[in-house]
Order: sequence, then structure tokens, then C-alpha cells
Amino acid sequence: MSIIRKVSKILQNQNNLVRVYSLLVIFVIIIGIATLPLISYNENQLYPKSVDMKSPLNPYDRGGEPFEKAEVKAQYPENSRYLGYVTAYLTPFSLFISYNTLYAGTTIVSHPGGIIDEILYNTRGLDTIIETSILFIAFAIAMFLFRRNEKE
Amino acid sequence: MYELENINIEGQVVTFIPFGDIVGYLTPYTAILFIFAAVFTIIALISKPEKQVDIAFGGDAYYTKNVSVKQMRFQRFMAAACGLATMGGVLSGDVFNFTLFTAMVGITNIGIVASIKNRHILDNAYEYGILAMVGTLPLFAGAAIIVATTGTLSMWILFTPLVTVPLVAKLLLVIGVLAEGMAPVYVAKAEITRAPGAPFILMVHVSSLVLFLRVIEIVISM
Amino acid sequence: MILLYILFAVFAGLLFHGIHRKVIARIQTRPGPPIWQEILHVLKFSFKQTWIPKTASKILFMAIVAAVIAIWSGALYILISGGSLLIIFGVYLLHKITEHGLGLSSGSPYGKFGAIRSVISAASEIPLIASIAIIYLITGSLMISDITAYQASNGILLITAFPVAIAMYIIVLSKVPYSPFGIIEAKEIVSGNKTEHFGVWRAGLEVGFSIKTFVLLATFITLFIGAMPFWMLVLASLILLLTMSFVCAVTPMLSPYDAVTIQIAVIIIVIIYAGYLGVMG
Amino acid sequence: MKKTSIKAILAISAIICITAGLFALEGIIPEWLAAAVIVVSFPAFVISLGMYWKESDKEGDYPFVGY
Repeated sequence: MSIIRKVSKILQNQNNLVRVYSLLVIFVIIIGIATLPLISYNENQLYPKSVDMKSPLNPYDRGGEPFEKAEVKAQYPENSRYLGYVTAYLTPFSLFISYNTLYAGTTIVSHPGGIIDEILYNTRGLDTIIETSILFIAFAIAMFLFRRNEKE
Repeated sequence: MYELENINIEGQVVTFIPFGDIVGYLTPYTAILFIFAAVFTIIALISKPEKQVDIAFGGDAYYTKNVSVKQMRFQRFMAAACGLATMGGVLSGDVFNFTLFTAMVGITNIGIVASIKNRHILDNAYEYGILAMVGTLPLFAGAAIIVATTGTLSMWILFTPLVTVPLVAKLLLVIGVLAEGMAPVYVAKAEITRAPGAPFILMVHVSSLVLFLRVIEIVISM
Repeated sequence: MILLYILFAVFAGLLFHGIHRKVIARIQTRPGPPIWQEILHVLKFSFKQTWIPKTASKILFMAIVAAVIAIWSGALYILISGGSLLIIFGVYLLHKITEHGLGLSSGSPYGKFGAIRSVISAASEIPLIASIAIIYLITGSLMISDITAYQASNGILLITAFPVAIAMYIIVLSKVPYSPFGIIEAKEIVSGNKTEHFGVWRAGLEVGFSIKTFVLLATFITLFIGAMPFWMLVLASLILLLTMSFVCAVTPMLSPYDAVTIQIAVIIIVIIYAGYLGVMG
Repeated sequence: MKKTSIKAILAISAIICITAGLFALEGIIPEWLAAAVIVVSFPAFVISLGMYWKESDKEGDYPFVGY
């Protein structure tokens, strides 16, 4: 059996698919580690992030008072006319949590209306829409598969 | 207002669409991809699935497989979502936005074949789905390394010669799209092609190949 | 002007297919058909009774034929006007999609096998053609007009970028009829993905494929040898085709996954070459 | 499809192809626009030409399924 036959025998088995791909990823990561000295962190970040351990909204705290304007950086400010408004809008319940505990930030993702992030809604709104669309698609598939054996 | 600095690769910007910080654009190259994806999405929406002919072995008989209306509706919905995600990925002018659209294509591709009751196809769809999930790691890692080393995600800035994007980030992006769309060896995807519902199955290929074309353009330009 | 070019490319491409068949036959010591056989084929097909198979997905069945002609006419315009090489690369990939669609749309088992093989071969053909990105590393531009200008001053790319030329040669080779890599139209699956497209549909497909052959050969010549007058371009394409006819005549068709493996081996060579270019500056 | 509608498509696509080509030659419309128009109308021309010559009136049948 020639070497070509041997290689194609490995490649044509779909159970090896993830293994072959992992080899590819490992190869790229080795290149990445080898070129690590050439890569440096850029201090001048467009979306700066500082974690304030004292804030109850940590790590989601973008600064600014609710209903007031805050300093927010954007790549193209001319496209976001309401830049900086509604930096952190909290529902009354979330406001209550943030006044009384230090852990509102850890629960924000788990209850609705916790925080409306200005960066997401004004400057990167399209991302928010796609993220939720991906979730919806996943739910639609799961729902269809769950109910497909039901009789009408 | 927005201009690509290097027009040697794909020509001048024809039009742009600003969504806040995400400014999508079309050049002659991406416009062709966009039109192609749009045409095939429309075909998937308006055409009925084919009836696959199968031969019963051991005799002269053959029979046709019919796609049920319920299954066709779901496949059509997924094909439309897949087409929209593809068009979004082609239009996008932001690296993170592009990776999100790519991840969405990976999920809808599984959705298109998920409704088929055929063990062989589902086995392969499972392997392919695992790969699509594994592929999100290099995909988003690539975008993360780009934002860490350059401080921005906008392609308008990244395509200028002043900004250097590390090689590893480019490679990670490419192999991420490979896994979401076409897989290194394509074997599972080739078996998925056996599923009935040709106009919808075709969207699996349209989305992955068009996004591969787009990522090549992004990587060369960066 | 573009209309004349398209009409010329249709006839030149069909004639190329005929010459290709003739040369293969002569190498295999057969008389072979006359060189205008493929033109006669197209005429014959367009005068045949035509319908759409009952099991087919009708709109897809028809639209795919139009798509094949449309994308390659577009590629021809890009090649002549010296546009972006990326667009021709894109059209090549869109052609892969139409190949899948051709086979899937009819519902015939043979068409389906052709489509599956087309998907398998996409695994290696697509990364292979992506190696034209290396040309950007060398010339600093992907516009065909810039690449020919670069070759006029710095020597032809066939010599200076030999591994990429090999990759492109294999790409063009896998798209000519009777190629060792042409697994989608192997005889054991009748006519592969074209099986159910008969009559007018086949005539339309042959028109599209003839433009495709012409564009791919002319792209290779322009890309690796440089700009030349149009009649010389056609002549050089013909000589390139003759080399491919020799390869096709003396090699058997590979089994599907072996074709993929061989192409992957070429990809690895190209990647090593890219790494070498990157290290050397 | 009816023969008359095929005839109409054939005539319209042929006229569009030729006028686009002539207009580009005269410089009335830019060349890329002419190319785009021709790319869309040329396939319609080729297919409708064949259909005009010989399109069957009878319904389709089942595809070739082997010997």
C-alpha cells in the first residue's frame, strides 16, 4: 500500500475529522508560541476596560451615572449620535442589589433588564443582534428536534 | 467618507453602510459574493425540494423520497437564516462582527440537516457539529489577539499599512472559518450532501465557500 | 466588445475541448473524433427534445445552468479588463457551488454521487487555489494589470514563483475533461453531476464550461508568463492545454480520496514555500 | 413554458446584450455596467435559444436510474 493510500485512508474516516483538525490547531498554536516575542499588547485600546473591585457592577461597570452622559470612546463617534447616554441603566431591583451588596455584576447576566450596555447598544448594536440571533437559531433547532416526533 | 487605503487587492469601495462602530462595505469583489449569496437564498426560498430517487437493491424497483411539508418549512427557515448570515458576513467591516456571523453560519448549517431522519447523515452531522464548536476557539481567539495587539477591530483601520496584525491571528481566523464552514477534510460534509432537500443543502456550501472567500480577502488585506 | 470576447471564448473553448480529445486519442493510438466535435455536440444538444425530470427541484435545475454561464462570462471580463485576481479566484469557488447544485438538483442517484465527489474535491482544490495569495506577497498587488507590469520589469513568475505555478497548474488540470483529478465525471457514475442535464441544459452547460476552460488557461498564462497580444494569448493557452492533454492521456483517473491527498501534498509544498518567502523577507 | 414567452425572452435578452455592447462601445454607459448587464442577459439568451429550437410539450419523466 502506497503512502498516498495510507494517508487517504486516515483522511476519509469521518471519526478522525476532529483529530485532524486538532493537529491543524496545534500546528498554528505552535507557530503562535514561536512568534510570541514579536507580539505585544497595545496600550491604546479602543474599548478600554478597567476592573474596579469596589464597584457592585464589576466587571460590567462602564462608569457614569444612570440617565447621565458618560465618557465613552468609539471608533466612529459620528455614527453614534447618542454616544455616552444611558451608560448603565439598572432596573429598580438591580439598583436595590447594587446598593446592598457587592455582587450585582455577577448576577447581571442572569436576570432580565439588569443592564443595558451603552457600548453594545450605541456603537456595536449589530453585534448584540447577531449574538441573540445565534441563540434563537440554537433554540429553534433544539425545539424542532424535541417536537418532531409529535403527532399533529 | 470611508476609503480603503490599499485598492490593489479588491478595488475601490462601492458603497458602505454604517452601524455605529461597525461600518460594512462592498467592493466589486464582495459585491459579487453578496449578489451570489442573495441569488441562492432566493432560490432556496422559492424552489421546492427535489425527490431523491433511490434504487432498491436486488431488483429493478426504485422509489422516490418525499420531503414532508413540516420538514421542508424548517429546512427553508434555516436556509434563509444561513443566507442572511452569509450576506452579513460578506458585508461586515468589523472583525468581531465577521466572526459572529461565521459562528451563526456554523449553527445554521447543522440546523439545515438536523431535521433529516437518516442515521448515516446524522452521524456525520454530529461530527461536523463538534468540529464547528471546536472551530469557534481559534475563530474568536484570532479576533481577541487582533484587538489586543492593535487596539481596534475596525477593518478600515486594520487594512491600513500602519497597523501590523500578527501572523498567528490571521492563521487562527482562517482555520476558524475552515472549521465552521468546510472542515479540513470535508469528509463529514460530503456525506451530509446525501440528505434530501437540494436547494437547502446547497446553502450549506454557498455559505461556507463564500465566507472562505471573504476571510481570504480579510487576511490578505490585513 | 465584451460580447465579442464571450462569443469568441465559447468557440475557442469548444475547439480546445475538441483538440484535447483528439490529442488524447492520438497518444492512445486511436483515431479520435474531429476537433470540431464539441461544437457539433453543443448544436446537437440544443436541437434535442428537452424537459425537466419529474423529480427535480425545477427552479434550481434551471438556475444552475444560467449561473454557470454567468459567472464565467464575468470572469472573462475581469481577465480582459485586468481586474482583481481575487474575483477570478472567487468565481472558481462559485463554480464549485454550481457543481454541487448541478448534481443535487435532479434527484438522480448518479447526479448525487457526482455532487458528493465534488464536495470531497473542494477540500483540497480550494486551499490550493488560495495559494495565489502568495503572489500578493511577491508582487504587492492582486490586480492582473499590476501583475503583468511586475513581470515585465522583474522576470516572469513561472520561474520566480515556481511552486505557486505548480499549484495553479494542478488546479487548471483538475478542471479539464478526462483529467486524473476529474473525479466528479468518472465513468462509473455515468456523467457525474451532469447526468440529468440533457438537451438544452447540457448545451448551456457546455457553453459555460468552454468559457471556463478558456478563462482558466488564459489566466494561467497571464499570471505566470505575462501580458501578450490576444492572438498570442490564445496560442499560448493552446500549448498549455497540449501539455495537459499529455498528462491526461497517460495517467489513469485517481480514486476520489487519493486525488484529495495528492492535492493536499501540493498544498503543503506551497505552505513551506510561503514560510520560506516569509523568512527570507 | 409557452413558446411565445420563450420567444419574448429570447428577443429581449438578445436586444439587451447587443445594445449594452454597442452603448459601451459608444461610451454612453461605462464598460463595467455593460459587462454586468451582459453577464445577466447572456445566459438567458443561450438557454432560451435552445428552448426556442426544441422545447418539449410533454411533461417530464423520471430520471435515469440505471440499467
